[in-house]
Amino acid sequence: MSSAEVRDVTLVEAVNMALAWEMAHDENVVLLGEDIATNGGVFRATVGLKELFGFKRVMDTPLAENLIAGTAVGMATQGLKPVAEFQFMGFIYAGMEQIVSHAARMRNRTRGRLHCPIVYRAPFGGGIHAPEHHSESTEALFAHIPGLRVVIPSSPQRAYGLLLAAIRDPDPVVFLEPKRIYRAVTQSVENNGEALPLDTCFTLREGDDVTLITWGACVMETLQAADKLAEQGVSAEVIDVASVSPLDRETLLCSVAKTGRAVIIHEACRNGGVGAEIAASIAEGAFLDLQAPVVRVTGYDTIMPYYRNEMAYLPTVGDIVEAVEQVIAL
Amino acid sequence: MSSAEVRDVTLVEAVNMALAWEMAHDENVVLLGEDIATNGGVFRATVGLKELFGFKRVMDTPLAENLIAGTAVGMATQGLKPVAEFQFMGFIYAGMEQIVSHAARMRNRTRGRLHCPIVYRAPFGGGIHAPEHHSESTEALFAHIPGLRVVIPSSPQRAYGLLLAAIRDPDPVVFLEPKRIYRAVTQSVENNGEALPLDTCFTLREGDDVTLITWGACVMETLQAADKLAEQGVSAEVIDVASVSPLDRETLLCSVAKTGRAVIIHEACRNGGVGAEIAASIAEGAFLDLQAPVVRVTGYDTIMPYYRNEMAYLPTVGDIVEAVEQVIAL
Amino acid sequence: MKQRFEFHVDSTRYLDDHGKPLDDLPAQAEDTERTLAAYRNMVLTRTFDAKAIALQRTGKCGTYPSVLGHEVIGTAIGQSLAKTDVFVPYYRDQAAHILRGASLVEMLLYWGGDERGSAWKNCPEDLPIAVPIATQCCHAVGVGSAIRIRGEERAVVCCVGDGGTSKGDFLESINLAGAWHLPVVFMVINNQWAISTPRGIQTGAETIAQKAISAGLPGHIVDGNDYFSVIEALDAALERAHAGKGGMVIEAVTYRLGDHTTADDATRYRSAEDLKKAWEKDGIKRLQNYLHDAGLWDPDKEKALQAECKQTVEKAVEEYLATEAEPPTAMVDYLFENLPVSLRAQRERLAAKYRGGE
Amino acid sequence: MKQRFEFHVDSTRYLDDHGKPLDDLPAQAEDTERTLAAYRNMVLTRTFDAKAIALQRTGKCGTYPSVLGHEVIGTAIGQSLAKTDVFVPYYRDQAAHILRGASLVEMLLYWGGDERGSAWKNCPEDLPIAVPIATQCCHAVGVGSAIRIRGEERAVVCCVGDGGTSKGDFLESINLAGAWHLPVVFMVINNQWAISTPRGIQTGAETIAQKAISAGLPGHIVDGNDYFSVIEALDAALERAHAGKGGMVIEAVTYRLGDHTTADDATRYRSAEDLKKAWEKDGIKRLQNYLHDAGLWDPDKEKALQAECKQTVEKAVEEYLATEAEPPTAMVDYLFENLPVSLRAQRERLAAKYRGGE
Ligand SMILES: Cc1ncc(C[n+]2csc(CCOP(=O)(O)OP(=O)(O)O)c2C)c(N)n1
Ligand SMILES: Cc1ncc(C[n+]2csc(CCOP(=O)(O)OP(=O)(O)O)c2C)c(N)n1
Ligand SMILES: [Mg+2]
Ligand SMILES: [Mg+2]
Repeated sequence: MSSAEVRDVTLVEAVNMALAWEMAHDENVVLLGEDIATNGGVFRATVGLKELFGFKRVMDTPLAENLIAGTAVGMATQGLKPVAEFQFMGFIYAGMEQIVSHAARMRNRTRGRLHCPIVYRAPFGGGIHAPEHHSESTEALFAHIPGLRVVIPSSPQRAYGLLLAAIRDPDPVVFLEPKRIYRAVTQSVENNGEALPLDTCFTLREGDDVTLITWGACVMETLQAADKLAEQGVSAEVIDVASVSPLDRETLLCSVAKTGRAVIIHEACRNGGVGAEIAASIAEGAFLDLQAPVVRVTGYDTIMPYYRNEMAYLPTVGDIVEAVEQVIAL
Repeated sequence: MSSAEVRDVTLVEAVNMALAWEMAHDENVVLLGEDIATNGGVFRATVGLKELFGFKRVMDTPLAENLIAGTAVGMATQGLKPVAEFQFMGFIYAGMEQIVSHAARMRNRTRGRLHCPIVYRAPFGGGIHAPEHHSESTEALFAHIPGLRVVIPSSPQRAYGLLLAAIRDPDPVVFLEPKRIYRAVTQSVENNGEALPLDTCFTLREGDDVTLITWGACVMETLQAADKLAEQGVSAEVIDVASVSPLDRETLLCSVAKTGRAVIIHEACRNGGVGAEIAASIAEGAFLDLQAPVVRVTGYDTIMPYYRNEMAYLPTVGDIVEAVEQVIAL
Repeated sequence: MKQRFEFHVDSTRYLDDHGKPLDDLPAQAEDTERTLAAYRNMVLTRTFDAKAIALQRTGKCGTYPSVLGHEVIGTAIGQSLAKTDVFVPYYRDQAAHILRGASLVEMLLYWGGDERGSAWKNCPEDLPIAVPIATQCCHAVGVGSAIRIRGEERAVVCCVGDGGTSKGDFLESINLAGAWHLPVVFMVINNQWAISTPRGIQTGAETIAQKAISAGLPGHIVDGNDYFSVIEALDAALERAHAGKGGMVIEAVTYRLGDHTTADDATRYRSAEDLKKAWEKDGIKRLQNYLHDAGLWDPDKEKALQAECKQTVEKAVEEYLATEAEPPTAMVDYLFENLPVSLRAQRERLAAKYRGGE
Repeated sequence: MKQRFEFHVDSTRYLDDHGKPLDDLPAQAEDTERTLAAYRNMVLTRTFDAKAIALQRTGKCGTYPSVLGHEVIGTAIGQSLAKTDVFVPYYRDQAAHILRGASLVEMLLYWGGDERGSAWKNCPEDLPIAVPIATQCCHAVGVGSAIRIRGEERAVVCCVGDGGTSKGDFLESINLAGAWHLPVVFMVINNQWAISTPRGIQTGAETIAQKAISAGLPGHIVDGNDYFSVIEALDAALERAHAGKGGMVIEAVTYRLGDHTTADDATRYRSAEDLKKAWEKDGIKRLQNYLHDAGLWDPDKEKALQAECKQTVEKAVEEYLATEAEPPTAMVDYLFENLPVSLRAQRERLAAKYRGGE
């Protein structure tokens, strides 16, 4: 693995690359989860790592998410940097008590004596025609918990750089991987071990008329909507929030100060989603700049339907364009 | 127990009254939880009920919140109406998977064949000088879950009427009891089995200059702030949201249409709290009415400190007055 | 001063790999009608299974978990449960569902991505499939509690995989069944794998049945490919439960003959050899041999049964494929008993957007 | 064909209720220095405990869980653990903390509502108290995993109450310890109560130690008021663990002699009679009697020890009471290693609001 290697990779391959890099450079990095070793993960995110680093550092666990979450806490107090995989975000709930009550609190509780440099990885979001509970996007639950970072990459490059940052971060990170775009595109990624900053939004496209704020798989539809809007003569700034908590409000407010309009797009249901916090922050912090209300384009406030109707749940390019037309009209 | 009985009771006594009433009138209502039978609950909310209704309907469980949450689901599918107690909200997380993935979904999953008329009760909030994890107010986590109702009483009368409504509701309700005001005041409550509506805000005081929106124990400080503001000539409308999900946006928007200003007060940390959803909804729905940004007075985005510093975490009357002065100045 | 507390679990097996009795058969073997019905259900289940996989491969069904290797166990469950009992399945219980009355069409709808697949008109009290592993165990003890509270003579069978026995839900639930003396029979289907994770990684325990000891419940092991040992154990466990004598844990040992689901490729993590050996223990072939030897079965009967099963499955597939998707508004219509005001606008938006299909 | 799998757990006891040997004592009894040190620690713990309760009653400490009845167990834990081992406590392990090096002042700060009470400079690798019941069991196996990964000869003792053994965390964790062969000794402190819930409601199992069988671990029962049986079992378990032979579950049977915490009133749910009987088994008095009979103790020594303990505790209380609260800004300063930008304004607000104290 040379530091100059550049590869065209998908998002999930970039995850694998980042894990391999960091494991090679820091022996404290260990992986645990269901089916991650011999099978390489149900999405192949950890494929080949057991062969490179052995069963001691790539651990297939018994089937118990609470145990996975809590074992990682114990490991972390001993100076390991565990990267724990939840097979799907829909199965993270059994691990909530350990994540909320321990991973997020160990540093504070011990006044810095012990801390939890854990990454909790989980594929999230819908649109892959999977059974019930395989389509969750409940990032808002974790974003509300002080002491956690919640990071969501939306491209191979950001997956690589943000995962490296997450592993190196001395505090727990919930790292959610948009599985709908795990293999949607390839991007050339330089395998150089360079991390990207956490706590920072990424401005993917600059524009003057409206700020489109999104993260995860919806970045795809949002960029497509921006293209359509450009055809209509509307110049949209597109921001990938990436770190949904702690939130980089500065970048968002600066953008809205320029455009005067904001549309937030996310796949999670609307009520109490991360979009609510962003909308509230903008409405408060950019009150005098806003020329139209901040509008949210989101999933419905219901359970993601099984696959025959799941596309009807997800926000579409058309929904985004329509919302922008609505705020532009004001 | 006669239907005409009127008693001066505290909030926690009103909870007990409502449970007793409904158990006497509906044999499908059963209680389960830790220490609720012989001991009558650590806050005495279920005291005397085992004596009235027997161990078959008032069940001390083994110490396992996941089990409590999931057993209630199974009971509900058989037509029982379980009221399950979590001893403190800080211990509800182990029950998250059952609440989120099953109680909230059973009706939808079976297309109405089975459903979950469960009430998950938990004392919540800080300020009682208890150890770590005894001061949680993470109502936002449940408010974000489609299929759940989240109801929070803030007076003895509302505790009585809303708990009756919650038990009778055919769908799962997370019923959070503000333990800081469990015994703060007494109110005369008529033990007549009359429920109050869910999904409805309660306007506690009418006013013209600003809308103060709150729930739970903060209702106390908010009413005190409204008194102070009245002395300063500011007329504040005070709304107890009570059902934080599904949210009664109409009442909130109507009030803001009148006052042009809103301050939201809650004890939970700010980032991603229910206040964010309310602020976002008002900023969107009352955009043209707003004369000032919607401001939130909340706990800090951190872990509730142990008791020596817990009062420094909680929103104070002064904080609320200051926030109102700020929005009035605009 | 020392004191010793002793515990044990037994295992039983009646038929060898070729269907030859190893021992005196249990009383259940005398009921040839029931045994023949069991065999027919196993063949129907396997026929259905092959078709469902084929549908998935051609894009006509979603991810589907093959029941190959579980047919004997599911069939015995379906037979031993009384109509008024409650079945709490996991996701690989097709053989039992058929006997309980969940239709083949409903099963296809479920895996085909349609919520109506759990509407089960014929077994309205059975719990739907719980996808999050082992969570159904808590439901089972909840149902058992309701039965106990009401003093009914009913019982519950709850299925869970070997993987599922590592999760707190299973362990907490068997503990409650023991503490509250609940009429719940836990059927652990130990098929040696949890996706790619072999049984040996789930636990250091020699058997899974011994987990019952932690709950003060009896535990028992059966050969999951031996119809007689499974049905005998289940009949006995349910008799105990119906008589108010409490629950138990049965470990049925088998082998997952297929991939974990159609999304999995088991050749990545297990050997062709192991699989071949497991096929030699196949419980359907074994029962067929037994019936043959007993003069109860012949190639003509087999041919007729195969044809009949094929036809039954084809008919169900036709009906499934002809079933139109629900309107998208269904996604909000079953969330609460009554649509909350806050969802009305969203429902209207959905209705408008998909009027005539977008 | 039947096969039987057999399991057992043993219980040991050496001293009767009055401190008279019932049997040959274990080798540990020959180490009189260690035994005397144990006795002293028990008395110090009980002295501390009484004072902490008094402080709470007078408003100078928060809710506090009395250690009465646990002193023998905690002391044996503290003695048997090596300095380089890791202790994973629950909230009633005062006797062990003292030996590990968490100071009395720190303990008072903790229960007095000050996070610095877990800063433990002298035992920096020990885990802090985990308030959510049984959750620490998962941490213990995490620590054990780290030890195994690094190939170290260290071990972990993890405490949990009888109530805690019903929660998935305990059951999942012992299973992992068995599956991964981890050097973790689970010490179940069965004091018969979980707040108001008696042991009999937690589980239908005859013993708690038998839960070990579900995980393929050895289980053992000791009399928690008999210093020799506890220390022997712990020494042996830790020797096994250090030698890479894996973990085990020890059930130490005792009785919670106090209220659950100062917020509880145990007379509501248990009889004075039971409590009186339990006092007759008190492990401190028992060891005192033993030492006396062995000519190792006398009333003068007792008097001197009591005075010394009182003084030690008084000194700690003084220091505790003189410790000023942290500034409110501390609530954000330890959340992350570096204060996130998004919290800066909140920190400034806190600093401004409480400058000079509001
Ligand atoms: C809580 C949870 N975690 C993970 C998964 C993903 N998953 C689905 S099936 C499975 C393996 C289950 O194995 P086992 O219980 O042995 O049943 P089997 O599939 O072998 O019949 C896993 C890990 C899940 N559905 N639920
Ligand atoms: C997950 C969780 N649920 C409930 C509580 C409240 N609670 C504190 S101590 C306790 C009883 C614990 O009993 P046991 O484990 O036997 O320990 P003991 O107090 O007897 O030492 C309970 C229910 C808690 N702290 N954590
Ligand atoms: Mg399996
Ligand atoms: Mg106890």
